[in-house]
Amino acid sequence: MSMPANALQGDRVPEEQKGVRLIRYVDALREAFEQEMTRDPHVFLFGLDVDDHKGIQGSTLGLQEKFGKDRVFCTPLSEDAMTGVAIGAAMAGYRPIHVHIRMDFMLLCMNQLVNMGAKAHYMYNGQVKVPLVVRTMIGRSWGQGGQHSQALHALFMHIPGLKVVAPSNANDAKGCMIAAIRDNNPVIFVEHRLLYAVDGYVPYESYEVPFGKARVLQEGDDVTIVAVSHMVMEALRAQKHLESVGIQAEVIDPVSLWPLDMDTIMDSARKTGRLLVVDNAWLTCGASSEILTRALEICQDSEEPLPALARMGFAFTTCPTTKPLENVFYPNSRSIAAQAYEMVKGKGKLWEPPVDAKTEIDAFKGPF
Amino acid sequence: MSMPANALQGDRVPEEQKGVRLIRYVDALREAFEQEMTRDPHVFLFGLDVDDHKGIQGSTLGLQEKFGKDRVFCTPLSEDAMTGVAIGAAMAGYRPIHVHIRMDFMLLCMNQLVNMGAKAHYMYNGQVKVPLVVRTMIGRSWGQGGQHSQALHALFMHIPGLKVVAPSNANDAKGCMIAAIRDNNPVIFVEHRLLYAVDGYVPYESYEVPFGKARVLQEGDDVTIVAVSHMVMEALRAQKHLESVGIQAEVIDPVSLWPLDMDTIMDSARKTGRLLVVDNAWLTCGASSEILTRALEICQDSEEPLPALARMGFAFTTCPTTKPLENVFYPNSRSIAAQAYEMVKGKGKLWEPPVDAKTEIDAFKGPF
Amino acid sequence: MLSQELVAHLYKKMLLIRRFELRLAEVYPTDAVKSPIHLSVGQESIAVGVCDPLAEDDIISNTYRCHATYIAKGGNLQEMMAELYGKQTGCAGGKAGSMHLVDMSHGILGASAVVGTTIPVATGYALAMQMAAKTTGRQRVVVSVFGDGGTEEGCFYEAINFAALRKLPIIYVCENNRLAIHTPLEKRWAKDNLCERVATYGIQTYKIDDADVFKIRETMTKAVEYLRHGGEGPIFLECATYRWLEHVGPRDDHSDNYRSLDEYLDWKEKDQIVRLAAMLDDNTVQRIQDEVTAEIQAAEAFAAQSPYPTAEELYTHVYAS
Amino acid sequence: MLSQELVAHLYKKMLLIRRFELRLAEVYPTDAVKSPIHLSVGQESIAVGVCDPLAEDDIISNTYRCHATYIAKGGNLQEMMAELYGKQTGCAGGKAGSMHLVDMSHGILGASAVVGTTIPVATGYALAMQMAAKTTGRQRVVVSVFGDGGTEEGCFYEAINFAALRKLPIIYVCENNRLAIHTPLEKRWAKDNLCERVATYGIQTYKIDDADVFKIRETMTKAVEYLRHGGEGPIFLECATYRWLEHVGPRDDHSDNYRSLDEYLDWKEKDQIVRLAAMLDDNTVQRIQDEVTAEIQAAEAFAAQSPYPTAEELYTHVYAS
Ligand SMILES: Cc1ncc(C[n+]2csc(CCOP(=O)(O)OP(=O)(O)O)c2C)c(N)n1
Ligand SMILES: Cc1ncc(C[n+]2csc(CCOP(=O)(O)OP(=O)(O)O)c2C)c(N)n1
Ligand SMILES: [Mg+2]
Ligand SMILES: [Mg+2]
Repeated sequence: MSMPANALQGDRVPEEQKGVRLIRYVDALREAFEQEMTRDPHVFLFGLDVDDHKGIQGSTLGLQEKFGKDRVFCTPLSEDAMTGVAIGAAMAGYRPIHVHIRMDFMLLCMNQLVNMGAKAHYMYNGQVKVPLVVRTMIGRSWGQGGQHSQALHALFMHIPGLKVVAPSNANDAKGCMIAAIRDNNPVIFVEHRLLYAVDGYVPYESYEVPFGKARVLQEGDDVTIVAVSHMVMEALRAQKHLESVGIQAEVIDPVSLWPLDMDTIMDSARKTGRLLVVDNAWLTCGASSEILTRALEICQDSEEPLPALARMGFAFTTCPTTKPLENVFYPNSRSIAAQAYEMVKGKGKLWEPPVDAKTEIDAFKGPF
Repeated sequence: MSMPANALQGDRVPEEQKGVRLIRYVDALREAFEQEMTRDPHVFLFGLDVDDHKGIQGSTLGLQEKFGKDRVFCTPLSEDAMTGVAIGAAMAGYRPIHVHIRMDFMLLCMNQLVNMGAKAHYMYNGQVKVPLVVRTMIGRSWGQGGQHSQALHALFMHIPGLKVVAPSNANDAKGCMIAAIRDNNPVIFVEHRLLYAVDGYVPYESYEVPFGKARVLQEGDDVTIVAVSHMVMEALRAQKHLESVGIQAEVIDPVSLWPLDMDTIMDSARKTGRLLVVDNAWLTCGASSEILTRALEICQDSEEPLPALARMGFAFTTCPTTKPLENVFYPNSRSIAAQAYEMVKGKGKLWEPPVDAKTEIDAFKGPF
Repeated sequence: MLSQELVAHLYKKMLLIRRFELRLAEVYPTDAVKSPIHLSVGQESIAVGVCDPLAEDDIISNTYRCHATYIAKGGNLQEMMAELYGKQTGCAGGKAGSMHLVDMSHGILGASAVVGTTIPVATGYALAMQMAAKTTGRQRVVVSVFGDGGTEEGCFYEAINFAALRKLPIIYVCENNRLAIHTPLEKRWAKDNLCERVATYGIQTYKIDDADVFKIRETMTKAVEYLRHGGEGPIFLECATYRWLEHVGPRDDHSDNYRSLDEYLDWKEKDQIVRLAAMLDDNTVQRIQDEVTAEIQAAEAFAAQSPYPTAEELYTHVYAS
Repeated sequence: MLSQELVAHLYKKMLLIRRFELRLAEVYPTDAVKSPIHLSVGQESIAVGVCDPLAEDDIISNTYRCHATYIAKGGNLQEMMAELYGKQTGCAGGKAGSMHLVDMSHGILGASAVVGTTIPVATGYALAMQMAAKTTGRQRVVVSVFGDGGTEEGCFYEAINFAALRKLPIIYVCENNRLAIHTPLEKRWAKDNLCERVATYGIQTYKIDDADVFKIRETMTKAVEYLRHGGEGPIFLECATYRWLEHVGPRDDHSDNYRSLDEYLDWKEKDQIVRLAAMLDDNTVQRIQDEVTAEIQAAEAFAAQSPYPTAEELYTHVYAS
């Protein structure tokens, strides 16, 4: 079920492609809105700050001018009720895109999302649908700290009725957004602040990146690294480190966390015999525990040998603001490479990968 | 790290015990409040309906009369702010017990619990503590339906800074509540409506059941069943079914879900070679995936053979109200026994256990 | 002057609600209805006064105490009874029960058991109706009903602020029975002046304190007409009322002594069903009573005969295709 | 008549805040401060007027825009600067940064980056202070400061209803700069009459629309005295003000054209720091400016010299023992 990895990170030029050009993740999102809002008059976009001159890091710039104040508008600071408003409008046949500038703020609207959004179609036996997109951003760096850096996708994966996607590159950002807008269910659309400025090859035309299909971003025979959201960038860098010592890592981006494409992940793990999941979140009851448990269940069911399994993610602490502590809070290309190295070479085999060139993390400047 | 299982379900008489008597789970809770409020004037209890004539199924009856309206009081319907109020009072050195009559309503106060309660001690570098108990009930049966039956402990296990306990019997209900009240962290105290009326032997005196220690409720050599909250009742019934066909199941109640006592679970799994986790919740990114992943990690680390692993829990749907569908939504003693049987006897070996005598599920009568 | 026709019409609606619910209370001990029932007995005039002026394509939204508005808005009675019985033919296939009644074909948005939740959802529906009217030319109106307790949830203020800001075609109706479960208003509201507070959002407010069905209907008729024809919403209506039976379940719980019997007796005197019956001739009353009885019996028979859902239905409608 | 001493005292506090923040803005491009700074430049008179009447054991609570109240309430300046530098000696050991300043020894409750969150928390602290006063005999007072945007969150209404119900010793202060990030009040409030709305809870309200530091201080002095000596809370204070710089970061962003320059110029004329300086003799002004400069330099030196936390500190204080 793997998909051709034909439009990836900015530093990977696709072999033969027409109708694409290099644009930023955030511009790819903007294009998705523009194309979908043009196509379907029921699509509208709202949330705090969507119509100001910064336009949600540029992702909503110009949309109000083009589609009017009825279809693009800001709201009061009322996340809970505004989520209910989005759900109600969705029940009425509209397709709202509700924007949160931080995933942390979604804790304010869990009731609407979980008790109404996720359940309405089921509880009312199909009498209503809730075609809702909830855009939400994970923050990082420059002292965002405990309340502006959380990645809470596991909370949503736990709930039947919700879908969760977390594209890591511009191509998937556009395609997943279009798919999310057309989906008849509430989709939690997880963006990452550090990905916004990253370029990728993106088709001009409109297209859907279907949910439930993982992407093999890099092939390799020695170890499978499944990475989520911004950790895909770190995993791709780790892959390069590993290559330098002769280890070929296969890097997989699940793209959609729920539905989850275990087939692609297992195909790879069978080949490499090693599966390392790097979540951009806490581990406990997280996406990483789910992926590992599913791997386990699949192997047991088919009585095949279990690959070596491991997971990495945020430290089990609140995210501190100061850089030296933030640095150890997150997995990075070097800690990922070291972990993969040990999985390949054997327990206790330690290796310190070289320091990366300047990354999007270093490049990020505040205030926010 | 296992604890002596000296005070269990009502149908198990402890061998030699003084100073205990058989009381209901709900009365054990009430006794914990009374003893702790007598001991420490900083403990107070509040929430919707705590002072009405039904007294939260009896668990708070008489407390306002005894401790006054300053220490036992009801609130407006404002879960979000009331949780903040509890956190603020806790920061000021008080020990609030905040009551929610449904776990589903905690979705309204996730922001306060996760963004403030869980983080304050860390984010303010130890300058404040948040000694808060959040009582919350899982509902079941008699048409409670999608919004009155959720068990959301996994959402809280995911968050650093919170503790989560889910006692399944009267003795643990009292001891865990006392421990929770004395704990200097926010503790999510998970109760289950169907356990309230179940009797257990409970000491008269005050005692703590420490967090992070699982209980072996029943010893057995063939399969380990770890069961959460009300599923402990089902697992104990399943154990009896299994015994009737010569299979000895070891039944373990983690009691506290975070911190989690993997030592006791692994000791048992090593002995039986089989570990079945039965959660009283959804599976995806749930307590069951966490326990299985930890088991896997431990075995890989120590290079020991992996036991057979499996999990059961709620169907991945919203809970329907009608009985025939509710019956298939939950695991039960028979489905648990059948699963354990297959783990012991080999894949494809099916067995249909006998029907139980009348259980607390059948005995439960509405309206709520 | 009130036409006999109108009186008969409103009488029948209120009677249908009351008889239906009292029949439920009667059946309840048999466990045929395994659902937590929040009855509106005594409060029927609000549902009827509120829903009568609505067109079929207008929308009503409510909480768990939703039998009355479901019936008043014209929801299918047989499907309602079947839902309460947990049957496949129920308005939600047996998956929802009493607290989540829904009938989209009659403009009845699904109810919710979580207090307050439906207020923003109804508001969002009104936003959609405002958008839709720009192309259809017809302004459909949304009514959001909730209890006094519902106004204590923060989302109520968030929702009405937004509705007022966007001038949405929605009417908020607070059924103020001064109780949240057993807790009186005095223990929950710092001050009893909801209309005054809501008015600070620039919202038109109306307060009706005797549950007079004609007053409620008239106020609603004007409000609906106003919004239908370009008037700027929202509009807020607070209706005092009294819950005769227990919060949830079939019992009269006055013996539990958490509320005053005098108040009950006062409200019984204002009972709109008795009042309207007295305005009609005996034959009409009899005819209506018979009709109502027959409808309820038919609903009961339908529910009883209907099959339960099959186990596979557990997995239908988890995701919409 | 205002004593010169008082004028000098208030002037110094306001100047310390402004100079500290402007120095931050200056340092910011060096990346020494890797923290999102929400400056209060232009708004200082509120923090100073509000905090001056408080005793050391009274409590102030605030949002992410918390530098001004931290300083005005007497928070440790060196630890504040060290916190902004991410140093181990910071008021929160470098774990909190600009948005979560805290100094419990001076009654400064930890600030929060999530709008609205601290309002209920402060309310709970006031509940505890009300309980404590019954044994200590001394009523400590809590002040909860938030922006105009904070009043749009439902928890604000939930909290003030509860505070009014329990008559808590808390003063709510809304710093109304009419902006939430770049969004003007008009796009967020259905109607601009917050005090009127709050009054419907039976809460005393005061509105000060020129940011006059003496007026604010006097209103607060009366409010604190009232609550200290058995008066029933809560009390609500709305203070109009104007944010001179960008929402977050060091820049003057008037060139972004989302707000009117005229308003800015109007407010600059009301600048309390200029006003109070003019009320003092030149020597005093000079002396105070020198003191302020020295304090800030000392804080900067302290911050610069302090070590960063060690990696192990990542795992301290996850759980309290
Ligand atoms: C968010 C939430 N909190 C608490 C409850 C429990 N509860 C169910 S009904 C009710 C009382 C609601 O009172 P009101 O809104 O006045 O409606 P009424 O029952 O009087 O019609 C409460 C507290 C709930 N269902 N949802
Ligand atoms: C719950 C929440 N929603 C959104 C944000 C993003 N945000 C940060 S500051 C701000 C504006 C708040 O305005 P106001 O309360 O008036 O305070 P001011 O910045 O003007 O002092 C917003 C929307 C947030 N931090 N928290
Ligand atoms: Mg009520
Ligand atoms: Mg503001």
